[in-house]
Amino acid sequence: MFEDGSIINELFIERLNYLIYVVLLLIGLHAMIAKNNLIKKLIGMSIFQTAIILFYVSVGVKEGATIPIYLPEHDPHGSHASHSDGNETEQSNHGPVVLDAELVKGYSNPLPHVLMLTAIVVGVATLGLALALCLRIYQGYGTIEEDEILAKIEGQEMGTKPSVVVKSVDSSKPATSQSAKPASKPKGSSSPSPKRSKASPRTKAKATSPTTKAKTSGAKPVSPKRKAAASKSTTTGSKKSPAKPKTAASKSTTKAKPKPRAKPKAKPTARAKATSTAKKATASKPKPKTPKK
Amino acid sequence: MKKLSLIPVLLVGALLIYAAEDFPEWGSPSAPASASPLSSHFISNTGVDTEVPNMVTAVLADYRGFDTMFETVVVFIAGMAVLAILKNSSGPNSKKKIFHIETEPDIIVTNTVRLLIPVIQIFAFYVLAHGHVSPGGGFQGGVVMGASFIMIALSWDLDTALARFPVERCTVVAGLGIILYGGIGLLSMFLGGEFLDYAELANIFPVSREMARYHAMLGVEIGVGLTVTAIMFSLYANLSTEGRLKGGL
Amino acid sequence: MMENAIAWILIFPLFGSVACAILGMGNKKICYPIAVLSMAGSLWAGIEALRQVIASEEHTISYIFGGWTLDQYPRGVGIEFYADILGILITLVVLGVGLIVAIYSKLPVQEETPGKEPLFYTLFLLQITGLAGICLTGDAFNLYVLIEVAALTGYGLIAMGSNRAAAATFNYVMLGTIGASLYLLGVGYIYIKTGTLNMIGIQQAIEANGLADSATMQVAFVLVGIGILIKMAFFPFHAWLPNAYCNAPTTTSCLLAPLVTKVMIYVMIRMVLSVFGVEFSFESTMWVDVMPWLVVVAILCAAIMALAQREIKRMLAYLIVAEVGYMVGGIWIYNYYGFIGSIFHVISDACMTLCLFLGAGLILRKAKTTKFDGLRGLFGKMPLTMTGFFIGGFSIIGLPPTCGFFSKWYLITGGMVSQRWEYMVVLMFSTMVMVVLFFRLIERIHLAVTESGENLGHGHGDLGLNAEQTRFDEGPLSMLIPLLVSATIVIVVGIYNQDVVSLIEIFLSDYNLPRGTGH
Amino acid sequence: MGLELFNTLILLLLVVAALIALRVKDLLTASVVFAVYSFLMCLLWAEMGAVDVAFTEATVGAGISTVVMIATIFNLKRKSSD
Repeated sequence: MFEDGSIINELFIERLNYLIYVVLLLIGLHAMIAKNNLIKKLIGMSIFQTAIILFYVSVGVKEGATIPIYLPEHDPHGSHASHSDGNETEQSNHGPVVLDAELVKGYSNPLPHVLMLTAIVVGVATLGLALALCLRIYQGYGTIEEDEILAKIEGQEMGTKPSVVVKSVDSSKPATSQSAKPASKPKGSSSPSPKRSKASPRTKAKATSPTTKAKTSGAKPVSPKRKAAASKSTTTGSKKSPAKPKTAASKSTTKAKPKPRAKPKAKPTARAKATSTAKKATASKPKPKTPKK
Repeated sequence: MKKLSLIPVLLVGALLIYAAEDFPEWGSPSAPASASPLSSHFISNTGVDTEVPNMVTAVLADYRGFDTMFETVVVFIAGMAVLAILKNSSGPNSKKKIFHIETEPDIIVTNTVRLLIPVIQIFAFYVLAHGHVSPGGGFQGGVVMGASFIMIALSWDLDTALARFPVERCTVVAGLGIILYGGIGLLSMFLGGEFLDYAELANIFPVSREMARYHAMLGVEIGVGLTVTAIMFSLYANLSTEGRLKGGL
Repeated sequence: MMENAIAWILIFPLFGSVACAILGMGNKKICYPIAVLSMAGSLWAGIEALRQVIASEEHTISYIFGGWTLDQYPRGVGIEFYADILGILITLVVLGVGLIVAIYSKLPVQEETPGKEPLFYTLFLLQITGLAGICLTGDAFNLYVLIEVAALTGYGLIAMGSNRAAAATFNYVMLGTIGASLYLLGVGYIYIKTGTLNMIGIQQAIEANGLADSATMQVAFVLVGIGILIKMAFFPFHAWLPNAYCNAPTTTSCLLAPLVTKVMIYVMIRMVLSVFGVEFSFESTMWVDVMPWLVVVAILCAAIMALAQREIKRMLAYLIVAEVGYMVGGIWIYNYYGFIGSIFHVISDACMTLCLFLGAGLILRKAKTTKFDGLRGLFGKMPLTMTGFFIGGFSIIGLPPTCGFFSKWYLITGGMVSQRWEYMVVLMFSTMVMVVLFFRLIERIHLAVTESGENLGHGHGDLGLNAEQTRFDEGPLSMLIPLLVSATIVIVVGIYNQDVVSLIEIFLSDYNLPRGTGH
Repeated sequence: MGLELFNTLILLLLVVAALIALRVKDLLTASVVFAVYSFLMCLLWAEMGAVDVAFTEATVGAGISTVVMIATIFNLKRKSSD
């Protein structure tokens, strides 16, 4: 139904709402995926949800129709003056009467409004819960920047062993930093590994992971050297700008490192992995710590 | 990395623009959504079925009342989940309070708020009760009432607000709201109709079937208002003090 | 009283959860019995509803909330619960798993989240309400609200654990919200073209005014599809699942792992069959050619990543992602047997995963770790738990007496008949991987050989563990019995698979799915 | 013509408010600008005839979520890296 050239005018003039709703949706979606700060991600989430609500409300709009509340002449209870005898004698005054098609056009469509009351409240409930999560994350990791949290998590998972052996990356790490490859379907995964690759291009070229695991098409496992740099930067406390952990680590190495930093050359054979896991097993067994939950 | 994430975003955008050219005319009464038997039934028959002038409240509380019950349950879940997450939560950074200023509440603020609170709460009741005729209803009224308690917490301190509305009572009031909502549904089920079929209440109340729906909707709105008030205040109390319910904003 | 059995399915857990929240304030001990009782009541109502569905002649129950019956009011004015055999079967699976996990949860909840029992059981029961509601609802927007109920309770249940769980849950919240909002947008696009929200109403509107080729409906199908794929952790969007389920408290992982992804597979089946219709979903969209190849990639990557795990729960999490690939593949090879396999696999996979996660919880409780290295000599220590655990394992592999074998059988039949060789090959490959996974575990536990091959004990099975370490030290009964019950269910469903399949065939009879070589 | 202009103006302001809320570095400013975004949205819906939704968005969307977000930010760091 479009002649040429009128698509632009159609989209920009008559239905600016639909275009603006798409723009807001994209802003929200991009913020949820790309923003580093957790609170910014939440603001992006709220913008994403309000954009969808804008779409629903603009579906229910009728040209020249009033709000979906009965005007006094259709009011089921009659004008309030005669409210007393309103409901006994239905017929005497204009009690509730079924409106014919002409009058229906006068009121805008109430159904999308009802649906959006629910969507707004669901949005606020999700926002409240996510803010509680931010508080817990801040308590646990002292930061609400996504990449600092990830560095801390890897630091904690690696730091649980007294003897720091550059444990070859087991795939649980790439699972957390699993980058969902942009398959033909748009990926929604906001997993942090894209951020990790943001940092790594500036550092040395990554060696492939020494584990025997075949390199999956999507997963970019982090090489031990990269791991050493990350753990060094975490142990010495990440600097103000975590974006460049490599340089930050070198600048901040002056502080005495608490853990002896043994960096045996990680031999990419299963044996290295076996010995490290065996050592890990012996290390973890004598201290029957409650399992890291 | 930011460029990398632009690809899926633009893919979704292209998808939505591709769909936009097939949308019906803007705001035309003949569009499928507006001309469907569903919405024309709501507009023409709300007066007859439920005698409620505000169609949105009628559809919200009666026609699609089951949706609204689960919406109230979602608010209840948000409150319980925040309580569950933050209760006796601890961690290396939780205890350091950066800027806890020990100042007693400001005179001007407290006196103006002392005058404002009753007005706000009366307005909240009005919004809740008058939801049938004017825009408003359970959610809006409940939030305004919750906001009045938050204002007490902001102007005095959280302990005075908690003295008036302790968090345990929040959970009980929220639960009572859902029990009131579900209870009306159950009552109408025991009287022979389906769940949430308010017309059956006419068997025990001396009103016509439509007026039974009218009054049942008011009862349901009160239930929603109770839950939303309690949960909004409990949400604020928990989030501003990391679950310790001391200090706060 | 029993003609609205469907409503009772949801009323029991809903009022049970509110009772838990309020009475739990008084004493914490009362929450466990309330939870078990309301789950039992809900299961009883579910069985009653199944009886009614089978008894009714066209095998469906249509229940409209608010009394807006179909004879006086147009369809869709009130919210309709439309329960056919598929919906009731999955609801019974949800309620059964919920009851078993409720009984199982007595000790783990007290130990892992002390002092939060009322809150835990409130969220637990509301999660069951949400999931059971998803399986029964016949209204597209009500499905969105119920998905949000299930999602929010899931976030709360997972995040109750450690700070690490909160970090994992934040990732889950982001992805879950994107998924649910895309589904909501899809429903909005359906509404703008068809004008109704009732699933049957949408189907009739699509057939009546031939919306199959309209751009908006195609985009609506893509949006709803992507939203559901994100919620079911299909491969490219699965990043949230391993962290969420491994850092969650034990009972939460036992509850969420078997149910959440399976219920979303049910939603996809409902969307493809009842809402958009077979012609729209398979003929007029190009998904039929793309999806099987995506499924191949999904199963391949998930199986390989499961192979690389060093911890039981992570390995099981990746197995779930692989099983999701199976079921989605079963749907998209567009074949009668594929659908039977997919639906039966939803049921059997829920039982298998429940069995495995209950076992993992017991292992974690007794051996203090679920890492592969800490498991040596567990057969001697806890024989019943390990047998229960490995019955679930054998069912995932697909050994005959268990239900996993029969559902994989139908999936493979569907693959062969519809000549989707790539789906067949990847099914075989992943079965081999699962064989390696579970027998490596058995070897690790039973034989006296470490990963690097050096011998621990002095020959023939002596594990070099002292007497104390191999003393019979079984888990507590309140956790062991649910595990053994779920293991027997896995076997019983396997033995009586013909009855389950005949029920599924009654459901599939009124959708004309190709039995031969498909398109 | 007045309504059309009003409508378009509000829509453009919405996009500007959304971009500012996401780009500004200080979280407190971000949540206040987000409150502005919600109130603009409420204004737009009121103009489009959805009064109930506008009322809810004003109270629930702009009111409570902003208060709760600011309450949380006071417990976190206020500086955001991006």
